[in-house]
Amino acid sequence: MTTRLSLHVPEPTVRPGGKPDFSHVDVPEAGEAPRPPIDVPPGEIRDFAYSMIRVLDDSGEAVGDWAGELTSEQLRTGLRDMMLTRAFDARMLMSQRQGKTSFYIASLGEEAVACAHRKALAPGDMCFPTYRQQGLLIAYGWPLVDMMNSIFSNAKDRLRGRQLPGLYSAREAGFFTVSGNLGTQYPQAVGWAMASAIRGDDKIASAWIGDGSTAETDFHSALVFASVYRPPVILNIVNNQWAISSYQGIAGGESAKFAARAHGFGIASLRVDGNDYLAVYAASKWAADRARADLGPTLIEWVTYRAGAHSTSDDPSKYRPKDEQAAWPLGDPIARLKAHLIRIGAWSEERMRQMQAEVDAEVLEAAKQAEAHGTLHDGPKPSTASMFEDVYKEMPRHLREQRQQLGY
Amino acid sequence: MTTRLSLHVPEPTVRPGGKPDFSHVDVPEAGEAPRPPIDVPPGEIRDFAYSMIRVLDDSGEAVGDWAGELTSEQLRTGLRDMMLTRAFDARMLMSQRQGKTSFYIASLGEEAVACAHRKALAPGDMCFPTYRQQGLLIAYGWPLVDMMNSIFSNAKDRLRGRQLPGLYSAREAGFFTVSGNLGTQYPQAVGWAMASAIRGDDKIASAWIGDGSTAETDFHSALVFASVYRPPVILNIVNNQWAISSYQGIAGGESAKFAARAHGFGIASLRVDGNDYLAVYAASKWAADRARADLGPTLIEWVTYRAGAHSTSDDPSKYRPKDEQAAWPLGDPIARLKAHLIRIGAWSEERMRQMQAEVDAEVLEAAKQAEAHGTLHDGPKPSTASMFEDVYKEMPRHLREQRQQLGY
Amino acid sequence: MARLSMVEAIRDAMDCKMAEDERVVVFGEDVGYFGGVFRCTEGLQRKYGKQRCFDAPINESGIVAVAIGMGAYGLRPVAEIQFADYVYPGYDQIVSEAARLRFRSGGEFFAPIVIRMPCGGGIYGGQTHSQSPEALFTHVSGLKTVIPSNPYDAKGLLIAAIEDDDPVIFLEPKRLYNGPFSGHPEQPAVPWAKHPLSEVPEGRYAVPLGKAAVRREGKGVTVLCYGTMVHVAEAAAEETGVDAEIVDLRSLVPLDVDAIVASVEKTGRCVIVHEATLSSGFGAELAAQVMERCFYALEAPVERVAGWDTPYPHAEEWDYFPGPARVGRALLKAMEA
Amino acid sequence: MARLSMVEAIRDAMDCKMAEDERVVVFGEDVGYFGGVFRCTEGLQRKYGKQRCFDAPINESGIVAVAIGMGAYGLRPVAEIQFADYVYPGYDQIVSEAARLRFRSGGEFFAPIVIRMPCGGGIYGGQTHSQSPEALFTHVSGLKTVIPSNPYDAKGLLIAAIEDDDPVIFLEPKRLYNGPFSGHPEQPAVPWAKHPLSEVPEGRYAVPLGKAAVRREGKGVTVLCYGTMVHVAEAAAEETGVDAEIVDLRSLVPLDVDAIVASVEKTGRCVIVHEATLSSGFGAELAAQVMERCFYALEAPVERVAGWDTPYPHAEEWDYFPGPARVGRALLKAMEA
Ligand SMILES: Cc1ncc(C[n+]2csc(CCOP(=O)(O)OP(=O)(O)O)c2C)c(N)n1
Ligand SMILES: Cc1ncc(C[n+]2csc(CCOP(=O)(O)OP(=O)(O)O)c2C)c(N)n1
Ligand SMILES: [Mg+2]
Ligand SMILES: [Mg+2]
Repeated sequence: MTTRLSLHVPEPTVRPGGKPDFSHVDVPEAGEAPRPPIDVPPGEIRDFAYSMIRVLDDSGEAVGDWAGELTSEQLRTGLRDMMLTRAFDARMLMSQRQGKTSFYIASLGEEAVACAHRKALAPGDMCFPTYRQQGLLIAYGWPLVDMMNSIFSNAKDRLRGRQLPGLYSAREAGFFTVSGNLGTQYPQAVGWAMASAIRGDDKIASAWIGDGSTAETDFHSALVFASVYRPPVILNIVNNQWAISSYQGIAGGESAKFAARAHGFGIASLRVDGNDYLAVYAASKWAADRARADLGPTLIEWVTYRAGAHSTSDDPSKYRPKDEQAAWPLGDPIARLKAHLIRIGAWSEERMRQMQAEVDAEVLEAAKQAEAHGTLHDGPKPSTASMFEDVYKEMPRHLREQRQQLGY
Repeated sequence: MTTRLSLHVPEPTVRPGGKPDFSHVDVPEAGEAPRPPIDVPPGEIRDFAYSMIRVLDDSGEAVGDWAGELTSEQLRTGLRDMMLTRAFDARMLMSQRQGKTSFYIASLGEEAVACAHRKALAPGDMCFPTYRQQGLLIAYGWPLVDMMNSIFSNAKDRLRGRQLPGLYSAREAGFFTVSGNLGTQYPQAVGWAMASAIRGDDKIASAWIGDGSTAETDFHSALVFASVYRPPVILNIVNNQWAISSYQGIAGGESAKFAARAHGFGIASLRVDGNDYLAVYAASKWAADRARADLGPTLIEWVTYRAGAHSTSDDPSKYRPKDEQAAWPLGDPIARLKAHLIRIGAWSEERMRQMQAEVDAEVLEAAKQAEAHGTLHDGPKPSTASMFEDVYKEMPRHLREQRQQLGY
Repeated sequence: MARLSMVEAIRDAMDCKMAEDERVVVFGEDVGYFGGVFRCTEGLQRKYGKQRCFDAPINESGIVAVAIGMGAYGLRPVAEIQFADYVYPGYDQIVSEAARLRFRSGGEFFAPIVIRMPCGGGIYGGQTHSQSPEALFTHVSGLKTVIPSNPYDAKGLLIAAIEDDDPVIFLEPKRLYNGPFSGHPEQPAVPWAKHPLSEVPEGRYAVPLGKAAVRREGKGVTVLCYGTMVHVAEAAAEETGVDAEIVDLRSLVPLDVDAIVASVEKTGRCVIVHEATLSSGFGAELAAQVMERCFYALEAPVERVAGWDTPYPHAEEWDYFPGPARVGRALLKAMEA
Repeated sequence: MARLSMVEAIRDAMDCKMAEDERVVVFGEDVGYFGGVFRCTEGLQRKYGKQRCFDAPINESGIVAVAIGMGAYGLRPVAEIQFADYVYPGYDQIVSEAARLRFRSGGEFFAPIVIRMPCGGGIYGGQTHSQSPEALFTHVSGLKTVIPSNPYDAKGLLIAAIEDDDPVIFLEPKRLYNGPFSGHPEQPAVPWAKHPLSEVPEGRYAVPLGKAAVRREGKGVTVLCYGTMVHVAEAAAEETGVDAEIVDLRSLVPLDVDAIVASVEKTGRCVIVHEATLSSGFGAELAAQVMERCFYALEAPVERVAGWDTPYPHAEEWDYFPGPARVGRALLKAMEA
């Protein structure tokens, strides 16, 4: 008897018009996961890839071995970083609609991942981010106006109008120039960490990739080299459930957990509630400590949800139910941290309103300053002649000739 | 306190001059591994990647759940296939030394993998082999003289002198044109299997890669697409311990088992004694049955040892002890199958000698025939003008012009 | 006859071939349920089912590789690379495999695949949504490279590409998806409906690979161009009043050498225009061939107008883009020489 | 002065830079313990330790990627791709990343890396050990592309490449590793020791990128060539008696336009020779530039002699290889025109 073969094409549980359904997402109790010593052999924590590290429980309490890492002062800073990131995104989305820039990518709903991770890194460490980790810069304290200058491609844009909005570069802030090509920087981060190891330094690298982009071949390169040379690198996977219109099943997430990709390489791996600021910080710190102690790479799958559109070019209502975010079982990172702070008596609705006003004002002020230097179609611009610069360290003859042809 | 980081560079246990040492290779008892039903969920057999399926024990007995698949007639055929492959290789190595061809790659010590695997496939199935799976063609019964014509790039070479020796193509025999580029065909096999599934056919694909080449990015592509679409494909990894001069640790084998690479993709995975003809057949059959029953892909790591040089351009005494093969704990596939056949009373030293003479004669006869059609530098050759053919289905104008310039 | 945009014409070509040939399958990132970020595959999954039109993982190398495997099996895969700028991870599979399968197997295996990809700038896409990598394919023996400039050709060429037994790189100038574009961003966008070449017959027809089309006859100077630049060249000729003959190559490999020679021998002058970076661009090959084949007919040096040898910048888009002003200057220069 | 083969000269360059600059690291497939399949890195691991010279996994894309990361960190990685034919999996990292890092970061990050790779045919390597992919790099803004033809240049150019702050593609004609080769396979192999350019000074010296060298002065016709073809052109000039001026370009990007123009203006004729496939090869760019810059000095069409537009075949190696006979015919043709 022969079976007729057929192609299996994964499909999300619901499509537009359907009722949001996340019943397939296992959400373990907060506090359940033990905290292994940083020198645990990777083979002994394989089950971590099939579970989830969570600190904040439903009532807003911080529980378990991974709790207790941060003071309430630090948590309030974290809350502010996330709120500032969200306010920044909102303003930039508006600017894009107003034609001040061509394009924008927000991080709505995922703010905890980048904001809390940044706090676990040290000066001199280098992140290799995707376009959705603006939270790294904001939590670092990088000037919003510098980010906006680049979004507006204006006269003060350090990248001289060359890059799409959101593809920042800020070496000083440990933020590597973001590529528009998915995945390419993941193995570069491994190379950077290898260099630190070769030089006997103490710097670590933090690599970033989305769930969809784990399918890219560069993901494999990163794991191979990390497995062989054991350099000090954190391999972050932000599993926000969606690529553009395709859900994580199209990247292989239907058949296995992304965190388990590390096992075939003997790389330590964690799977973490990415909407839990405390869990993100604690897991990041654990991985950073391992790296710095020369114990090698750690892969972390951050489980979160892309609450907004993929970008300003996208309309998610075309491929998923509009109200899916409300059903997302891990909630919203800002709401959860706020609830925790209130529960431990370190916060109030009133202070929340004040802080909201504060971050909105800060963003508004930065936008004003940036707009004064121009926006994509209005006001001062980077010099056209600068287009020929930085292609090489020194401009070769053929580019000098071309610049002249253009009239400069 | 900060640790000074350092780059970990894996190193084999011994180098030339040292005493061969395989104490790090765990060899479980034959017969230990249970045989799961073909519809077992991949997640339930993860421990198979950390163990090894073995059928033949040290005394030559076939034991355990994976035994009993083949008649003694079939086993004798298997023995002959392997002996023929070895004799073929020996002759071609000699031909290369005699300048009859430019290059050759033998499969000494790994004959069981290809020869036994082939027997588990059906007509119409397609292998995507590397340059070291000549055993697939020989066990299929493909004419040796056709293979030699191609090795000698002579007038009867169906590939018209275009390919390096050993890069055969034999569609009829389910043998895909071998690429000189490592890894490229692994995801192509997945595509071929997807096509079979799309058409509702019952054909399966068998993909091949070496331990060293699992590092290539194409390996990842194959696993991603196999994980997502679950097509009928067997993903073979031939772990013969060495790439060229670099051992499997440089591909990540020091940190994990190659078989475990499948786990991050939810793909069923086995690790098998590749020098055990019975184990290779049984595991191949199991994977082929799964594929044909539309249960999806299986990855298999075949543990074996490259007993000879990488190719005729290589001198292994430069990077590993000369006598390493003798210490290899899984022995030699021909010797082991012979011992088994003798133990079950189906073979004798005498018949062995006869068969050796037979296969040597068969190879010699084929070589004579092939050489009559020319060798690389002597005798008839493919027509020079044919160089411009098959670049496209129909020769475009610019190639016609170029052919004319060359005088044809 | 229906008036179609380029997106609609491209979709129509796939629809038409999927309807008449069961072997045709369509896949790529976001092409299944969603219908593609530029909507070129919209409705195909609904119509032909998930087994024949589906989403692919974000892995361009894998997309090409599985297309090759499918093609070798006997299917006719049409794979989409979301932007030409993202084809490089798949470059090895294209160059080392798709292009060589037939040659190295003596014809036993081949890859009758089409790799579609939007190319070119003009949409503020920055350096990773604006590239024109055609020269990286025209250098590779075994590939065909095609680039339409209008809906009629887009449908006919895509059908020819799908029916072709060789691997075809099918470049779609994204700035032309929804209307012709003369290179004047300050002017209001024009829809295809107003352009004669948006008249697209229903059902199957093919525009053969390897045949150029003269878009404007002229005696003064030959303009060799393709894709968006056809419209830019038309504008430049209009605006300068130069009596230019505009040859839309449509297919770069195979190349319509006869059409090129005929025109250059008539005009004695030649300007080559492409959006891709100048150095080692396809314009170099065209210039070399014009020189080799028409040397004694040439009255002036062949001029190349192309993108600068820099990555495609975001804000300076219109300084990079070889628009009608630059093309016009080259026409005048060629006429003066 | 020492007489070195090209392999030795290349090794010497790395040795020299590793000794004087701690940031220089060398890695690639089989380059560590073993010293490289062509022996170019032999002894370097023993001398500088495993942290500075090591084996890499078989993953060309990863090799380039980690080199970029190391370069951005501040090291000077010299990565080997075992054969140029295997660079394509790393092509995306080279084109989309190494070449653009400086531009897109406004100079904050850059990739001072050298990617070495043996190229070219002549060793019966078949289609996957014989390719010359230089044109695929010269089209990419932000890369430098270099190809030496002798031991002296090989060492000096490699040192210059390692010291350069831009990514450099360093192509090594493998047929020249152990001796010059005039394209006559039937003649006995000649070792480098007999060639004047095998005299290699000890210690550091640089041959600047972007400077051509005239290998043979002549008044009849200019030959533009590089790598193995320099020796083939010399043989062709000798054998035909044509008074050819042979210009060894050495570096394709940046290109020594002045040297080219000076020679062509003197001779009025030009033949371009490369081993890579003709169509869209680097010869096309050279032909276009000669036309653009020297049109009025040209007395004959520029001729291109190159590999055919087919994959590099195994047995028909010498029919594919553009040897002295073909180059000689082109020289005579150029002189007759
Ligand atoms: C190499 C490459 N292929 C395709 C794209 C187009 N693209 C941009 S974002 C995206 C989805 C990425 O999804 P994921 O990795 O999950 O990241 P997320 O957007 O969810 O943060 C795609 C396909 C690209 N930028 N680069
Ligand atoms: C893409 C590519 N990179 C490098 C090579 C050169 N090369 C040929 S065989 C080989 C080693 C392969 O080792 P492995 O995969 O273990 O296979 P084995 O030879 O042991 O069967 C290398 C590096 C190649 N052929 N293709
Ligand atoms: Mg995502
Ligand atoms: Mg091996």
